[in-house]
Amino acid sequence: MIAEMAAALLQAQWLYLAIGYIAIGAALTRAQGTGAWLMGVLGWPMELAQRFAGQGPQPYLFLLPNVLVFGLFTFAPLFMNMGFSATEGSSILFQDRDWAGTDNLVRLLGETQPDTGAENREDDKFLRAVTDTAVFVVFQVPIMVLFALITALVLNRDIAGRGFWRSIFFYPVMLSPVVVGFLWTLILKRQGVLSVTLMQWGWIDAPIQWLTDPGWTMFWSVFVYTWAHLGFYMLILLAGLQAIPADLYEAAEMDGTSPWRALTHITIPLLMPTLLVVFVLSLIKAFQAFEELFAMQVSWISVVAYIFETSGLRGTPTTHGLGIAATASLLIAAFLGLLSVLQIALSGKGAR
Amino acid sequence: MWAFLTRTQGRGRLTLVDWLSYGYLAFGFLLIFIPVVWLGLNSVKTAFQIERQDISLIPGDYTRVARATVQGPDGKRIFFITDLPDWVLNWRDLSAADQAAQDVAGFLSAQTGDAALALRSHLGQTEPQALAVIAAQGLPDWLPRYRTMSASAKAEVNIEAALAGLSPANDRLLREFTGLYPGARLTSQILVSAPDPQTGEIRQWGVSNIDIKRAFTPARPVDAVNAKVTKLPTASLQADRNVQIAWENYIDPLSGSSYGVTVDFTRCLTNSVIVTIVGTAITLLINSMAAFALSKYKFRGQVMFLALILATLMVPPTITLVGVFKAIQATGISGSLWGIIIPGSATPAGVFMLRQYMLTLPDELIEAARMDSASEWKIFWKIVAPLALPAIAALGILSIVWRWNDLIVPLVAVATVKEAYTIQLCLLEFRGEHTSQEHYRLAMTMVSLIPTTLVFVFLQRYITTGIANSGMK
Amino acid sequence: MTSIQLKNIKKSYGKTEVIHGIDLDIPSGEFCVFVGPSGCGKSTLLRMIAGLEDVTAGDLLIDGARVNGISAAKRGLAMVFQSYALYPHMSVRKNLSFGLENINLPKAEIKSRVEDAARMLQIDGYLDRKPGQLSGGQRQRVAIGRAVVREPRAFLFDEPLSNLDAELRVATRGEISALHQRLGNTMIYVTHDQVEAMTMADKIAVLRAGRLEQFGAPLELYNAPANMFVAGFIGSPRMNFLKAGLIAGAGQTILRLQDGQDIALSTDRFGRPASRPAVMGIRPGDLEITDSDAPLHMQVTAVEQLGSESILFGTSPCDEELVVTARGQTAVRVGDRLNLRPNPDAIHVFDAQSEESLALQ
Amino acid sequence: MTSIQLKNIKKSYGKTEVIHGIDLDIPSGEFCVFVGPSGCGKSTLLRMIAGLEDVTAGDLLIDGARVNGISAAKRGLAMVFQSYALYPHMSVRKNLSFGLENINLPKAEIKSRVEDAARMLQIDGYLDRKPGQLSGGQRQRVAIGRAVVREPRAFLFDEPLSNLDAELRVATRGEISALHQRLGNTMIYVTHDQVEAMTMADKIAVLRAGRLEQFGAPLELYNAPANMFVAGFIGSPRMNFLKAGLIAGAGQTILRLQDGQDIALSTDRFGRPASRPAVMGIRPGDLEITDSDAPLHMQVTAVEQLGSESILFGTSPCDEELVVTARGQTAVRVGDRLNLRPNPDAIHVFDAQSEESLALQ
Amino acid sequence: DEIDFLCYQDGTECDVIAELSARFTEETGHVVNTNIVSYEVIRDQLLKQLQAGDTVPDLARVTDLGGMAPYFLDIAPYVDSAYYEANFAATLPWMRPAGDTAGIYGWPGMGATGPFVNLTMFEDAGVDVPEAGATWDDWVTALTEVKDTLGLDAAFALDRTAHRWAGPAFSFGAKFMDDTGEPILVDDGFRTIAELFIDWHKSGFMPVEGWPAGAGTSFRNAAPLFLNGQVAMHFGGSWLINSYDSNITDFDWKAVPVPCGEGGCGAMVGGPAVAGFKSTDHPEAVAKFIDFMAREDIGAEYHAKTQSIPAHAGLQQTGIEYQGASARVADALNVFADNALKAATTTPQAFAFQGYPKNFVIYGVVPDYLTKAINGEVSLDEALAAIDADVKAKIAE
Ligand SMILES: Nc1ncnc2c1ncn2[C@@H]1O[C@H](COP(=O)(O)OP(=O)(O)OP(=O)(O)O)[C@@H](O)[C@H]1O
Ligand SMILES: Nc1ncnc2c1ncn2[C@@H]1O[C@H](COP(=O)(O)OP(=O)(O)OP(=O)(O)O)[C@@H](O)[C@H]1O
Ligand SMILES: [Mg+2]
Ligand SMILES: [Mg+2]
Repeated sequence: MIAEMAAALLQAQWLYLAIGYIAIGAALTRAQGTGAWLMGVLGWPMELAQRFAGQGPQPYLFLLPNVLVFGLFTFAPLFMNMGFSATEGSSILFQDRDWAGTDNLVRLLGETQPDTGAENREDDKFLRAVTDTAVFVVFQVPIMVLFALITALVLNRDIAGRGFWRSIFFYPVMLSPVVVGFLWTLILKRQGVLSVTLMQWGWIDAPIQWLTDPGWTMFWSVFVYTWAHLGFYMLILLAGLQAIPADLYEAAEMDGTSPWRALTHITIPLLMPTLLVVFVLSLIKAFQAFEELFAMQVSWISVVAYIFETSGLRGTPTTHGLGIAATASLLIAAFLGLLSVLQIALSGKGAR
Repeated sequence: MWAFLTRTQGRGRLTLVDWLSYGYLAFGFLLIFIPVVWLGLNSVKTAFQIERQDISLIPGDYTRVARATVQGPDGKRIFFITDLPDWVLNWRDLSAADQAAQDVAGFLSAQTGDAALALRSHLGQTEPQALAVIAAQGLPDWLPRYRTMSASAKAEVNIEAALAGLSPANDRLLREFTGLYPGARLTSQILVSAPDPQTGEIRQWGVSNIDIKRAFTPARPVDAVNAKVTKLPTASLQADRNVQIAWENYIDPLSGSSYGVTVDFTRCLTNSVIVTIVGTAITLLINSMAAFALSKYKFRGQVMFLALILATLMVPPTITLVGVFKAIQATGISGSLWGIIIPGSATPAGVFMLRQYMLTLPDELIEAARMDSASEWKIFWKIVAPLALPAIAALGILSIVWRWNDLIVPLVAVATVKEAYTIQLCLLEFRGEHTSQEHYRLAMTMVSLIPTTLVFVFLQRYITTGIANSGMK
Repeated sequence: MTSIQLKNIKKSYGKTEVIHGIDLDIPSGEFCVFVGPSGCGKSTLLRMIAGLEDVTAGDLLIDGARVNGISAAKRGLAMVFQSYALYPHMSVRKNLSFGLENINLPKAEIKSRVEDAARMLQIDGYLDRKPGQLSGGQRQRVAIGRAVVREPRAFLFDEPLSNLDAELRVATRGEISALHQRLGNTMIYVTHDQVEAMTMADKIAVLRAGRLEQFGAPLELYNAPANMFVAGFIGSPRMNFLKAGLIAGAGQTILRLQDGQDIALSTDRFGRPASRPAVMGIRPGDLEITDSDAPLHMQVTAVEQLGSESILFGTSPCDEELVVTARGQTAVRVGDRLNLRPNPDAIHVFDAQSEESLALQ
Repeated sequence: MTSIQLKNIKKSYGKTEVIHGIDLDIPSGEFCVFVGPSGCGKSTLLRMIAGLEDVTAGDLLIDGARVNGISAAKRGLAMVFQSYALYPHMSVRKNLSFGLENINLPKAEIKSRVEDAARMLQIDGYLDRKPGQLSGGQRQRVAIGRAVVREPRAFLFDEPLSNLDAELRVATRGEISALHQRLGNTMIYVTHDQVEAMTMADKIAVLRAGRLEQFGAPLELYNAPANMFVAGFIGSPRMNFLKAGLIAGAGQTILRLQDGQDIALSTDRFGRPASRPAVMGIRPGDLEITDSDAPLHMQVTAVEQLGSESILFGTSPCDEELVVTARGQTAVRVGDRLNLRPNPDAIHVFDAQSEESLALQ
Repeated sequence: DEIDFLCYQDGTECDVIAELSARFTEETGHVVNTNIVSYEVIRDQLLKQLQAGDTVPDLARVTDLGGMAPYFLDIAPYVDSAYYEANFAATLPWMRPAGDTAGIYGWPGMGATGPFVNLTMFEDAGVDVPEAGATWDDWVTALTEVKDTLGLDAAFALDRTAHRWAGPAFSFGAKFMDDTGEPILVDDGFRTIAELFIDWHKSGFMPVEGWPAGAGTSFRNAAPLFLNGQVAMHFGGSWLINSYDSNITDFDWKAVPVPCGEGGCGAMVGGPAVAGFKSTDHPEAVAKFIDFMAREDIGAEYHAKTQSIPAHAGLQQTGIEYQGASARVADALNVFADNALKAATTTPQAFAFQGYPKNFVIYGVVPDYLTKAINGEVSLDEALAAIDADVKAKIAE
């Protein structure tokens, strides 16, 4: 097993490069100390650079590895999406794609097909995804923020075993979205425990398709998504609550403030900046909702799921799917970008 | 203990709000752990139970009884065979080795009548016996292929002629073998006892399935032949369960012997461990380097870099997956573990969280170190990194969780290279297009939860304080 | 007008007792300062009076009524916190009126009270600002204003000046004194700065480790400290302490210093105590530098010239530390040997064992 | 031994200039204190000398060599920070040796230097503790120790005492003075506390808003402040300022106060200046309370009894504020009217316009 | 040479190929490295890898024949084309890129869709299983009776994809393809089945877990419904036989001939093929291996061991001696082979449609809109119009 692990990593060229790098470093830096020896040696190009070029370029060097990875695996794909959006064809190779200009935008949003002039259906699908997602967001975000707040308030009380409860509520955050979807599918499928238990209790007569019944699917989407993410926002809110100085409450007590008034007039207003952060973050997250819902096979299609499917990431791609999906993804990215600009603006104002 | 539980702000006894709070917490606790516990319970149910969507809390199958259908010249007979040994009843669940280990011939020779026919077919003896007869009697060599010949080919041969002159037993055998008679069949049904609706006497019945959602369950009495189906009220059924914990759901995939799945689960675990450890190490290194630059220097383009990193938060990788795929291909790291490790190693949330934390470290420390002739790199790893340890630890935990749970990057990086599969990819393997190894999937999902749960149990202090205090905002 | 009485008040956190039974009687209208080193229990005591902390044992009486179980809001006291504890999201006006709204006072009444208080404290110019937009001194005044508008029976201050810089601290302490003169309410003021205590208090309660060491007017504590702790704590620079033997002689009592010098003690002040090991205390300002012979000698180790006065640090022949203050600017240099004559009326004598003062009260 | 020279040093952050051209010549071995109100640029100046901040314009010379572009590490200076900036994750020993390891000194040498410094500063008892386990004063000494072990050409201190409580501050400032005496290195010390400046400095540089107001020995600044700012800043309580007219008469120059009282000025100290609006400055300790008639009168508004001295606050007839200190304990009450006689040798006169001192230098 | 073979399996196909490839190595010296992956990988990843041109296997077992046709290696230069034309005439065109009529692009497999029934349910309900040649009407009647008698939730399940739907649709006369090879989707037959289909869901004849539960173009497998005894009939395909055989122990089942209608007894054909890729460095070895697998004797062994239907005309004719196969497996294989043969004669559009390179567009579009109609979100007319329009648009692209 050890040998296997080693072999997996030590593909020859990496190994030699790494050994060379460390050897040069060891020779150059004459690093001392045992435990941290490696760290001392790792940075030899930076120390060399500082010796010759001074302190000026150092921050750029510190940023370099991270930015390189970001550039290659986040920004380059984003630019490729722009490329896909502006070209057409089913290939993912740019040399096999033709220039399309705004055709993909028309294919996504237009009333008629640019190629045939026939009625375009894609716009309905996309709008449907957008409206469904909007409905999801409109319910999910306030509900989650509300419950995260309630949980945080409860956990901010002087309650026995606070640390324990705090981590309990955080636990779902540690589960993979696929597992979350799977867990809840086990419970929610038609033959699942929930239906059967409710039937045994006589609350329902026939098993309910919780995940596909149009009346329930949104409820459970919101529920499960909230279940999975609540802990994270609860933690942020808790930190916000703990940042409120305790003597404010003592002052309020001296002022004869009732607990309810203390909550509404002191806690909530002071928590506002944190609440705002939580609100916007969860808004952005909710718009990106995909994996849990996909794993549960809910019967509505979120925007990201729409893009995922249309781009041909699953199943066989349609001729223009890639371009259309890329266009949609750019629209969504732009929208989310706008949201976060809004957040920065708002929180800037909140911080005064 | 009570004093501990009822301890409050120090003033007064438990108030209504306290009771409500504890109630809320208890409810939340149940809500959070029911699915996980349910998964755990299900993961030790037998494949059959899972397939049957048996939602009982108890793992283990009902007591079963064999129901035989035998078709002959004189029509169809449906009857039950009781008291079969387990290995006969579960014959088709046995591995080839286990099947070979049984004294099938001996068992069959002790059987008589229709039961013998049904059991012969059930135990897979029809074909070898028929082939032996064909060889012994010198019958035509197309006979073994007869039942899959095209209709036109069948028309060209004369089966009746070929079978003429065989002993009744052999005739019967070959007719069954060539499909002239439908094969005798044996299925296992649930043995229940319930009052006969007509007579009220308690009888034993065989039923296909107990579905408490249905008011009635069609059943046949075990002691009758060709009896009509009776509709029994489901509530009146009494069935025994053999509690049986299906550890093989765990053992088979982990030992690489799971039926119908070609994934080496230990390999997946190993890969995931490598990816998680190496990936987390790289993430911590390069993210803290970037965070250091962004928090402790003033340089041209700083705001732009920060904005870029924040912008990456806006772009879920799911929607740029084709591009990510191309990038991984282009950098030549696809198909190896590096293809999983590298793309995920720069995390915007991580950089941001570490930066926020590092901002709280006093600049004076860095200036003191500069006065102390430390190089910038040394300042980074000897002063800033150790001091940012709480945040780095928090990010480390998150990174472990992210890495362990990541599906998207492995999917685009190594989908066609099975040796490099991580655990999440392997879990997908249990969900085939046409067949589903749900029982393995349940068990392996449970296994996949172990590391995150361990991290959770042992590091929860760091998680909750670390994340909350690292300015994840 | 409100009197506050503490009767054998005790406080424990879990098993550790931090206040060990304090009796204190604060008459109506008095400005009482709790002073003592950090951790001695000043805040705890104040918070018990405020009702923010339970009283473990003993009785707390306000105007003669036992208030142990009564909630903070109902005691009718107001408190100014060290950090001011202003509501950061409310305007100054709202900060002032919040407590009044809580008790459902009529709007007009609230308005007039807030404006009166603001005018009095000269914060009427920024009633609509948020606390974050105010300077430290202004915040301080808002915090006081919030206490004032409630027209409380008594004011409680917990180190209200410790977040201000030196200059502002001096100015604000004058303002608080003036406020007390104007309102005449009972006030309890916590500080660990003896200068604040001396300059502001009608009565000072010196606390040490949860016990009351002395309770009295400032000059009473300065001139007649009950023990070495109070003597050392009150007065700056600190009182000099020299080990000595108290020898009850025939006609007079003398104090024999370690280097053998004798100092006669007046019977007026000390009566006729028995012989014992003792400690002589003498404040730096009560030592006169003289050319003629004198009972005390000092080798100067450091000189601090403050312009208006000079502080001379040194050691006695027996290596005990001595500090002397001299008016104006001095020509004394490090290394000089000085003869010092103590002002006989300012000599304090303490029992070496119990550290209690031997002076007649 | 190291001299430090500043030649027309300027510093801008972006477009705002915060240091407007400072010339200063700190001779080798001197203890120089930068003093001034908050935000005046003391830290900025010190950090420029240290090399932690770029010099925008002007020349910075150490031992005559221009060091503007040289990195902090290479200037051979050591700095003690206000917050001490001890590496919290390293033991005291490691804190001391870190800088030495960085310049790859031999192990044995490091060990001996660290131990010498620790012994000298009496921190050898807790070399293996982390800074978090030390008290404020101990941390302070570790910070100094870290500077000492490097055997720097000069020491730079940025308000090293401001995080200590009053008592410890007094003690530590003595220790730093002693350290200077022992080592003899050049030291630059930043503070905004004039008492610290007065008691420690060989030379004080008074800064205001990025400009050097006066540079000289402490008593020089106390006795002959160059302008009203320095006069007001140095000395405690603050110098009293009274508006007056300077009238150059026939034989003598007189200062006519607002209420018409005249005070004659000695030609020795002021020469024969032209008539002009002026401000008279007199320190609180230079006013004598007298029963006989005197040029100054004061209505007492507050009395602070410190035991060893009393501070009387009041207003002149023209409503100017006056402070008087009196030795010992006073019987003066609020509301009393006092006659005050200024010590003629201690009168300062400033031009009302330029606020410059009119005294002959 | 060493060649990399990317394979997915429904049962033991890859294992058997790997086993056979050892013999191939003995014969030719070429080594075949078989890499078994899940179906999703073949479906979702392989095409992109082919496009990106990196880390592509030399050959693979694939299903999207039309989509990948441009990347297939023409092995005609290395093999005897006549043998292929003689034995694989019906399936070879599926693998040819547009316009090509002569190239040999791999070793085609054969599969067919068709129904399985739960015999035990029929027995318990006392209903006779309709004979071969029975119509959909007969079946609906019989199944409804079973359902009602036994109190089932639903009687009939069909995987959610137009590939399964096509067979019944053919039966009702839907043409799918016109004579010129262009799709004509919505015609009278199509409308008839669509109407019926909606009714079947409304009446509870078909389960809500099936089509109504799916979203968009996603596939939903109905096999679990059959496996756990929720429905009496599952319209699946020949690839399920093995899985059913090994997983179903608590009821009797069998494959039955496709129900018939006015359009014939329609089943959809298809099947994975083993094909090489142009990008290979060892075209000869790849061709040799494909040729090896296409051999009659090897094919017979392969099909015997994997218990699958041969596409090889000769083997279809002579039949295969399925060793160790249970009677119901052998029977089922026979039934499906028959279904395929019948399709070739009565509903030839099945073959045309399978060879149509953009059929995957239709596979997704049809369920998408039909589901909407079933769930009442749109009317049938709207759905049909939308299907027509959307397919036209997508195909025109
Ligand atoms: N909540 C608490 N739990 C346990 N011990 C406490 C608590 N609060 C205070 N103490 C202890 O009680 C003693 C008195 O604390 P208190 O805050 O009253 O001191 P203080 O005189 O106000 O000091 P300071 O001048 O530093 O404010 C201290 O020893 C402190 O450690
Ligand atoms: N990084 C900076 N950017 C812009 N302005 C600055 C910066 N650092 C200091 N300043 C400004 O320069 C001036 C001098 O600051 P400096 O810190 O030197 O004051 P200081 O005399 O040390 O004050 P303090 O006694 O409060 O420490 C101040 O007005 C400050 O606002
Ligand atoms: Mg306190
Ligand atoms: Mg400063």
